[in-house]
Amino acid sequence: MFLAQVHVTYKPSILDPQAVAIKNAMHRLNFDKVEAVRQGKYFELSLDVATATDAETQTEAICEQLLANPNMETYRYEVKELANQ
Amino acid sequence: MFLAQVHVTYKPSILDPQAVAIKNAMHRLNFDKVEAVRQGKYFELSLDVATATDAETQTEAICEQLLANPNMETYRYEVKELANQ
Amino acid sequence: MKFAVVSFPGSNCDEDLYYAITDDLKADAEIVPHTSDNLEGFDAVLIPGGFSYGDYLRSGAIAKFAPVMAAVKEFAKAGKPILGICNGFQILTEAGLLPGTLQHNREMQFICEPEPLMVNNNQTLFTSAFKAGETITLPIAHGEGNYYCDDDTLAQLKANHQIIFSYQDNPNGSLSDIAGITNQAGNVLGMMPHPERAVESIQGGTDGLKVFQSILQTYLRTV
Amino acid sequence: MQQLKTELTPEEIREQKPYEAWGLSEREYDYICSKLIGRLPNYTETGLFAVMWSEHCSYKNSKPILRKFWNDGSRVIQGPGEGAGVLDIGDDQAVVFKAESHNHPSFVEPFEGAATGVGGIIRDIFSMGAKPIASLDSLRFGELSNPKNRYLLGEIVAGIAAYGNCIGIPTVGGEIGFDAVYDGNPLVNVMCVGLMNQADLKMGRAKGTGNSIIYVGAKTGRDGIHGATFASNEFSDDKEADRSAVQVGDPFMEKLLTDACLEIIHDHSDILMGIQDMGAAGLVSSSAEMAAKAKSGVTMDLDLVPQREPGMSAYEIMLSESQERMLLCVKKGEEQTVLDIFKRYDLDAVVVGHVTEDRQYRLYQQGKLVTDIPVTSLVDDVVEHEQPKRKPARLENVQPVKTPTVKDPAETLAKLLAQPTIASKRSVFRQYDSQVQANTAVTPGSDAAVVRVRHTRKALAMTTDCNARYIYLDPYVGGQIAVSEAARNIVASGGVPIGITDCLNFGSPDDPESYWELDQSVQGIAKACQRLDTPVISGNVSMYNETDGRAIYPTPMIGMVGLIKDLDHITTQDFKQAGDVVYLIGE
Ligand SMILES: Nc1ncnc2c1ncn2[C@@H]1O[C@H](COP(=O)(O)OP(=O)(O)O)[C@@H](O)[C@H]1O
Repeated sequence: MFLAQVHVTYKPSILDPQAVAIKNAMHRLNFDKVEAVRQGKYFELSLDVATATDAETQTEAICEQLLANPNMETYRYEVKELANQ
Repeated sequence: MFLAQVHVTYKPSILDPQAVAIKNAMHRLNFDKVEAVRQGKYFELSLDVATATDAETQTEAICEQLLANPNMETYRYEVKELANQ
Repeated sequence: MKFAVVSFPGSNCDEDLYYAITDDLKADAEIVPHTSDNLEGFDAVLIPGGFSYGDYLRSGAIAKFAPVMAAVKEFAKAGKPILGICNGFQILTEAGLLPGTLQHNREMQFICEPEPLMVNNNQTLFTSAFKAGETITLPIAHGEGNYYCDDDTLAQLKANHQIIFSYQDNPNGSLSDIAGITNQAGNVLGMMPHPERAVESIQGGTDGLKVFQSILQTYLRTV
Repeated sequence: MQQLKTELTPEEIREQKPYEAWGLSEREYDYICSKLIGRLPNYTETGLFAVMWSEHCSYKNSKPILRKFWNDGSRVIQGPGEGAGVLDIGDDQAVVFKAESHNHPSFVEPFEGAATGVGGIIRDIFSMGAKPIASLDSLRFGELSNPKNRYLLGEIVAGIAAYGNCIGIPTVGGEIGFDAVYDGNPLVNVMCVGLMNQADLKMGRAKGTGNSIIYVGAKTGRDGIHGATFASNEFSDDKEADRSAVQVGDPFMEKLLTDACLEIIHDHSDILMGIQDMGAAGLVSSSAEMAAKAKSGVTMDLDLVPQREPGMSAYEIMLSESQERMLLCVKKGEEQTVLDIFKRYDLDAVVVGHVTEDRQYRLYQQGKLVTDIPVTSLVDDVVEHEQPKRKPARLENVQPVKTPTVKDPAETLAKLLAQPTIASKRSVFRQYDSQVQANTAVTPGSDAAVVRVRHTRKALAMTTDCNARYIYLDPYVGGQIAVSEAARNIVASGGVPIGITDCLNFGSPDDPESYWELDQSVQGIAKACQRLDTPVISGNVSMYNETDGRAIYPTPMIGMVGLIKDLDHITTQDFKQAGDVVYLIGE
C-alpha cells in the first residue's frame, strides 16, 4: 500500500480571492506580521498498487485528470510506502 | 522572513462529503486502486518575524483561531526560514 | 419590540429579513452593520443568510470575528432571542453559540427548493405559534447545510429537545435530519431553511411568518 | 525581478505585423497609420487598436445589421448603446436589462468562464443606476452522451450558481438545449434585470474638463489579455495554444462593488458624472468609450492603477480583463467623498487620471507618454464591414415536412419527455438560488419567471427563449418564432411584453452564409418586435462560434421582459384542480 500526498495550488498569476480574504481576516485579528498567504488543496490517497512507480503513475494521472485544473492550478506530490498493517 | 506550511485536515472520525465525492469520481474514472481519500486545506504564510519561535507562536494562534474549526478539523504545520532576497 | 438585523459584508438576506419584520410582522427593525459594537435598545437579533466575507475559508469562519459579534455574544448571555438563518446558523456555530458545524451538502451541490419540515418542539420562543408536530414548508437555499456534531452532542440535543426543526425528506445529509437547533438555554436558534422567504402568500407560503410571530408574542407576554 | 520583455518598435511592428495575430488586418493597420494618426503606432497603441477594433468591442461586422432592429416605442428611456437598455414601467420607475454571452471563456474554463459571465452582465446593470433583481441564463451543449459535455454542463451550471447565489441575485429562469452542433462550442448566455428610479439613471461618460477618473475594485492582473480578440476568433482544436491566465470571479467583491456604487449613485448623483464597468478589453474600452461619448479626451497615469503583479507593461494593464472593476468620472474637488465610501466597503479606489478638453487619449507610465492618439480613432472611426451574404445551399431545396407516423403514442410521448432538451431542468435550476431578495413570485419550472416590485402592485415577467433549429431552417421566420415564443411565455404568466434583449450567437461573419443567417434572423426578430411592440433595447453579438470550420446553429437568444400590472394577474402553468376545463387555443 502506498500513500500519495498531493498539493494543488494556484498558478502565481491567477487571482485567488480566498487567499486575499484570509489575509485580510488575519490582519483584522492583528496578525499583521503575515505578509502573504497562499492557499491550496491537500489530498492523501491510499493506493493499493504493487510498486512506487505504479503509485506515481496513477497519482500523476489522477492529478492531471481530476485533482488539478490545468488552466489555473499546478500540483506536486510525494509517494511513500506504508508499513503493512 | 519565515514560511509556515500549514495543513488542515478533517478529524479521522468525521465523514467528509467532499472526500467521498472525490473518491467516487476516481472510481468512475477507473482509478479503482484508490482505497481511501482524505482531503484538506493547505496554506503557506509568509511571516515577517524575528525568530522561528515567533513564527511558530503566531502560526499556532492563527490555526487555532482561524484556519481550523476545532469541531471537525486538526492542523499541523512546519516553519522554515526563508533565505534573504 | 425592536429587531436588529445584523449585516456582514457579503450578507444578502439582510433586506429580506428587514422587510419580513417591517412589512409583514409589522414590527420595528433596523439593519445593524458588522462594525457596530452595541446592541442596546434591541429586543431580538436576527443574523441573515448570504455569504459573509464570501464564505471563503469556511462559511461563517471570518464573520465570527466581526466587532458586532462580541455584542451578539453578550446578547446571548443575557438570555435574549437570537435567530441565525442559513449563513446566520453557520456563523453561530463558528462563534460557538451553537454546537456542531455545517458541512457541504451530501451531493456537493447547492440546493434551492421548498422543503417540508417537522416542528419538533413548539415550547420555544421561536415556535410557540406552531402546533406541536406540525408539518410546515419553508424554502432552503444552501450549499453547506449538512449538519454534523459528535455523538455526545447529538444525545444532548435530543435529550433537551433542542432539535426544533427536522427535514421530512433529508435533502443534504444532515445528521438526524436536523434543520434547526437551539442552544441549551433555548434563546439562540440556528436554522438552514429561510422563514423570511415564506411570509407572504405571493412567495408561495406563509409558514415562516409564524417564527417571527412567535418571537413577538413571547416578547409581548413577558413585558 | 522579472525580466521585462522588450517591446517591438513601431518599425518592427510594421515589418513583422504582430497585429494580425491580434485580429487587426493589414488594411485596417494601414488605414490607422495613414488616415487616423498620421504615423506608425507604438506597441501599446497597436495593442489598443487591435482590441478596440475587434468585433467584440467595435461591432464592426454586425453594426450594419443591428441597425435593422426596431428600438422605438413609448417606454424606451435608453435603447442600445449603453451598458444596458432602460424601459419605463410607470410610477417613475424603470426596468433595465441586457444579456451577454461568455461562450469562449466557458469552453476554456467552464466554471470560472460562466461565473465571470454572470459577474460581467451584473456590472452592466448596476452601472446604469439599477439594483439587479434577477438573472436568467440560456445554455447550449453538445449531446450528453459525450462525457465532455456532461462535464461542461456540470461546471457551467455550478459556476453560474456560485456567482449568482453568492452575490444575492436570484437566478429565476432560463433554458437549455442539447445538440451535436454545440460540441466543442457550448453557449453560455446570461441576462440580468434591474429595477431603478428613473431619477437615478447614469451613463458611461467622462465629461467635464478637469474632472477625475477613478478606478475602483479588484487589482489589475494579467488575466484574459486579448480576451476580446479571442472572442472574435474561431476556435481551434489546438488547446494548448499560448493562452493568457483565465479570469477568476470574486462575487464577494462584486457584491461590495454593487452596494458601494449604488450608494454613490443614490446619495451623490450630483458629483458622479459617469460610470461604466470594465468588461472586455478592460481599462481601454471603458475609458475610451466614456471619453468618446462625452466628446472629450482623457489622460491616465498607469503607475496609479492598482496592480496584482509586478512588472506589467502598459499594454498588459490596458488590455487586462480582470473582473470586478469599475471606472467612474467624478467632479473635480469632490473625489474624497467617493473614495471614502469605497473605503468603508474595503474597496481599492484610486484617482488614475482626468478628463481633457482636446479629445486625445493619453497614457503615461513611469513618467513617459506611452500613448497619444485621438479618442475617436479608437471608438468612432472603426471601419464597418458590410460583409457579403449568401443564402446557404441547404435552404435552396428544402425537403417538405414529413409527418411522422406514431404507432404507440404513449411510448412516443415517454421517449420525447426523456429527451434532455425537453425533460425537466429541475436538476439544473435547483442549484440556483431563485428566491433571494424575497420577491420571486414564480420560480423556475413554469413559463416565464415573475418577480414582484416590492411596495407596488406590479410585477415583472421574464424569460429567455430560442429554438435554433427553426432558425437553421429559416432564419427569418425562425427569428420571428423566437420572439413569439418569448411573448407567449410572458403572456401565459400574466404579463404584457414590453421589450427584449438578445444574444446573437452565430458563426463567422467572414462566411457569407453565416452572415446571411445573421441578417435574416435580425430582420425576422425586428419584424416580430415591431408587431408585438417590444423594442430591442440592448443585446450582444457573439460571432465566430465555429470549431474547426464548422458553425453552430444560428442561435439568437431572446430575453424578454413583461409588465404585470397587478399581482392578481400572475398565472402559472400547472393544472390547478380536478374537473377544471382545458381549452386549446390557436390552430
Ligand atoms: N438553465 C436554466 N436555468 C434556470 N431555469 C431553467 C433553465 N432551463 C429551464 N429552466 C426553467 O424550466 C422551465 C421550463 O423551461 P423550458 O424547457 O425552456 O420551457 P418552455 O419550452 O416551456 O419555455 C422554465 O421555467 C425555465 O425557466
